[in-house]
Amino acid sequence: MATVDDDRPVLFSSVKKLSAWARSNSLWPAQFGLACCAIEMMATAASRFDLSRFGAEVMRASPRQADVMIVAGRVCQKMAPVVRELYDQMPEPKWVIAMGACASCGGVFANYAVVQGVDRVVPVDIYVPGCPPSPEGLIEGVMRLQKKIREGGRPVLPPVPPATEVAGA
Amino acid sequence: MAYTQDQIVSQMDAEPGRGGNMVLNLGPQHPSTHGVLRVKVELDGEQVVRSEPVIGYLHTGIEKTFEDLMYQQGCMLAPRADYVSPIINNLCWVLGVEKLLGIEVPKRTQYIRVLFAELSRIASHLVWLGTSAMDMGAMSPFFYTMQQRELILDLNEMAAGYRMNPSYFRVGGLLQDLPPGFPEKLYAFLDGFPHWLAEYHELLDRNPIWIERLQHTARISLEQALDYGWTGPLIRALGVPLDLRKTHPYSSYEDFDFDVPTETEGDVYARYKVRMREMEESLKIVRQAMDNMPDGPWRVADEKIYPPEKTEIRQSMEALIYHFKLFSEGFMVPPGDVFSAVEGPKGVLGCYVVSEGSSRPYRVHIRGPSFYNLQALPAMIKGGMLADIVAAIGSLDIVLGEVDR
Amino acid sequence: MLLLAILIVKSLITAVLLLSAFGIMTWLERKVLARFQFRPGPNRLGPGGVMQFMADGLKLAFKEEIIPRAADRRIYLLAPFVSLTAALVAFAVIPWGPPIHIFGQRVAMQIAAPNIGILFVFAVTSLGVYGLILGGWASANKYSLLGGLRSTAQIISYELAMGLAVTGVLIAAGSADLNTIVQRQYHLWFIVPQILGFIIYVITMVAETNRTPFDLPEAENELVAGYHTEYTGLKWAMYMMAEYINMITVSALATTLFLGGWHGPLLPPELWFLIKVAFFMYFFIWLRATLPRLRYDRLMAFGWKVLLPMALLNTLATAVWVAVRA
Amino acid sequence: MNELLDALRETFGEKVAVAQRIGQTVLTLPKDDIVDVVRFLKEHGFSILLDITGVDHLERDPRFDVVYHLYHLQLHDLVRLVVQVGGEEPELPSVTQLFSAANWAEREIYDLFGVTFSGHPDLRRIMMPDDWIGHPLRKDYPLTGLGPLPPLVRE
Repeated sequence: MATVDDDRPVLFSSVKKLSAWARSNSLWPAQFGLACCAIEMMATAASRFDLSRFGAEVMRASPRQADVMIVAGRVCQKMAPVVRELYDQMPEPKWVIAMGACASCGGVFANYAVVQGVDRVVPVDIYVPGCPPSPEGLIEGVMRLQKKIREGGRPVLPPVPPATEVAGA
Repeated sequence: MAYTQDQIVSQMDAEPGRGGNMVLNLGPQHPSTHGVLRVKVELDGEQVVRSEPVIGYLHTGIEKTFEDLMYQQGCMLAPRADYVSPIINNLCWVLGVEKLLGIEVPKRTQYIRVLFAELSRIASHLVWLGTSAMDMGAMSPFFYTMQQRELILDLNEMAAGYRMNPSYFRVGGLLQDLPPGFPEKLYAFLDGFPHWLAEYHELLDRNPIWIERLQHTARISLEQALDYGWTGPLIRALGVPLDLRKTHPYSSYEDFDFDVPTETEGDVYARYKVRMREMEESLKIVRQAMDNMPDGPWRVADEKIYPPEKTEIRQSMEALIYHFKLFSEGFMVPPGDVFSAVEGPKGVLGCYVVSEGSSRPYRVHIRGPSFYNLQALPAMIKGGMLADIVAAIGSLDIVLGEVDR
Repeated sequence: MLLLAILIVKSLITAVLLLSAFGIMTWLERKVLARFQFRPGPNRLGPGGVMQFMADGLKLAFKEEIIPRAADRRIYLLAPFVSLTAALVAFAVIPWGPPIHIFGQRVAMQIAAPNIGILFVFAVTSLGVYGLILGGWASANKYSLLGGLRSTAQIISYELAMGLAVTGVLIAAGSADLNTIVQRQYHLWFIVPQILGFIIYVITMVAETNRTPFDLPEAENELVAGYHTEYTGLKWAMYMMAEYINMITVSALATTLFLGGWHGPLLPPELWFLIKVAFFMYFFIWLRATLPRLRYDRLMAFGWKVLLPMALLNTLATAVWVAVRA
Repeated sequence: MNELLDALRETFGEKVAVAQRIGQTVLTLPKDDIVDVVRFLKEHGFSILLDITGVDHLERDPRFDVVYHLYHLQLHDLVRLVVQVGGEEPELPSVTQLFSAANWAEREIYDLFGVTFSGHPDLRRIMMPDDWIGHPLRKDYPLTGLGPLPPLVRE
């Protein structure tokens, strides 16, 4: 459950708890699919797996009304600026789930066309493995995101060293 | 390399329309472009004056990656081109390689392949039906179709251990034989599905709004359709009974009794009717395949192509060597080129394979039917309403994975 | 003084009830839709997921508010208020029960009882459409603009038919006061003699509230989100509230005009009123689960070529009937 | 089918070489005749242009194959045309005036192989972004691309 910072006033921490509760239980995804994983995302929203149990079935076509971007599938070089723009259009606070191997690291497509992980374009909160992940996997990802929100937002990451990576490394 | 705002604007900016017309950018993120298609539309009020589909937002470099992998590994790659009917892509690839190798798989394997290919066709049509109904604003059919599709995915999972993109067919055979308990589960699906098909008809066909939206929408003439290289249900909706399963039977399709449904209207409603009837025909084929399933081996005997059984590897040194060679080096394919074509759910699915004699293909090209079908979009929606674009895209049943590859 | 206090209390109660009804409605809609589609629907928060709307509302309140750079700032901010205010005010004249007596005062179960109640509802609901068109225009987004334009055209085409459908009831009741109309239905609900008017009214009420199959202004599959494409957080929620409260208002009006208002045996009249309104709300959801969307030109043709002549015919027939009886 | 091939030989003589490979008819022809041969085939019932693609034979001169597949609706037969092009700026005539289907396919070959088609109405990149450098499906183009990877985005 939510952690309370001891040096914060009581009212502040309970507001924080309340907002975390609301945000984590109302994660509306941006309706936005790329490839194979998008079909599994549809299956997740459909009757058998029913993402709506977590209040997360309200797929918003407009990124302005979405809370979480599920990057479902491979992001290619031509699409990457669009993904970034969609992310920028979403209002804060926003989260990103990289669904599947391609979105997480390029997957089998270690080639010129595919961005080797969507984390080179937008910051990612949850990586869901699989090619494509099963709907249970995506639901697990959503639940972990809920947990992450309740436990206090994004972890603090060490600063990124300047890019020295070389293609194909 | 961060993407600057200017770059984004230059990519997304549309030129202004002529004479006060509005230029609208549908996509690449748009609820009804079935992925990442982008259509630039010039609108006069709600009427389409001009349009241009822009593709490439899902260009995966799949053909280049093929050249880097061994033939057997290609079985994993092919399904990711058309991920809505992955098994049929899988089939197209293995048939091409087997033709180059000059081998023929046993009858049982062929029947199992037919069985899964037809299940995959039904699954693909179900996705099409659900999403295109959703495009029209009817949301429930999507849930009803996905529910039945789950049952097909269950069968995939049972046989191949994988729901989507199962890569069940391998060069020279299958991943494994049908598991025990499979026929019962399959028959349960076959018995239940016609009821659901009737439900879909009930929900949609008796609805005047549905018929009004579909009839006379996005029609093109037969000449235009041939000009654009249309195949599959789209051209069958124009009265041409082109079906490779009948004309060039592959994988023992000649043993099966089925019809090729056609319509003559060539509008969205005709395409809808053709696909609905195709599902019934596929159902017939699946039942025949299961009923008449031959016994016998499910793989070729040649252990230089298909790895030996695990039990054999434990006992025989020779089998171990074959196994090792196959998984480290692969099998050599004689030089040559072949165009393997199968009837996909969207049209003629082709796979052009060039071999230079090594264990990796020299060049692989996938002829995605959607790539050619989609080109006709501007001709289909010219003069129509904004809402007709959505209907037209839905009726084309495109999968961007095979358009952009 | 007492009258004023009662009025304020009534207004507050109505506003709070309407706004919470909006919350409950969103939850109910998701639940009922889920049932239509063989799935459980939201069920994690509270019994049956009933707290879901609280989480949604709070989340939207805590959300960043974005105003597009190209937007017309003032109008962009004003537009959702126009919609919501119009929706809330329109409900003021709907009677939801027979008058009661508090402190010796006769208190009507409605905020205001003008003798032209029905005209008031029409006037105010047509103001609500300004919120849509202004919001669509001020967003500086092509989808929004198209959505706004569609909503204007749609409301204009269907408001006429709606007005004419109601005229039949007014002629039959001989009054434009909603309380009188309800009292005239003590013996016979107007749905029986005015069945044609009722059908036309129900169709137009769906169109007026932009619900499936008439949800063209926000047609998700064509216009992304229509007029509210660029709206975020609370301002977007206001549009949603306006939509749902409008649904409640037109349902309440349908109940008042055709289903005998609060009349009913055994149960308390307020409950009867609620049941009848709930029936219409269910009808809205049912339509959404079943029907595809109409095309724009078909929608206009249907409004002008089918509904309007039918409504005219109904008015004429009613007038003749009343004249002959008199 | 055989009469058709005989007619083809009569019209074009030695320029078109006919072969059978794995049960498929393959015509090899010089690049300048491609429009005439495709027109001839279209007039004789090959009414669907199934596919156009390219193959890069890096070591060979001329370097590229452009491969056409046409389908005959009545005979239900498939024919493959292979055209070799090479040189610094490989170019061959476009068949878009015969088949609209060729439009995107030729753009794709231009984009991915750098083979240009003269007479094409709208020869732009189709798969890759407009400012992309290089032609990815050429054999001398590395699989993982040319540029360095962009850095990770973290907040």
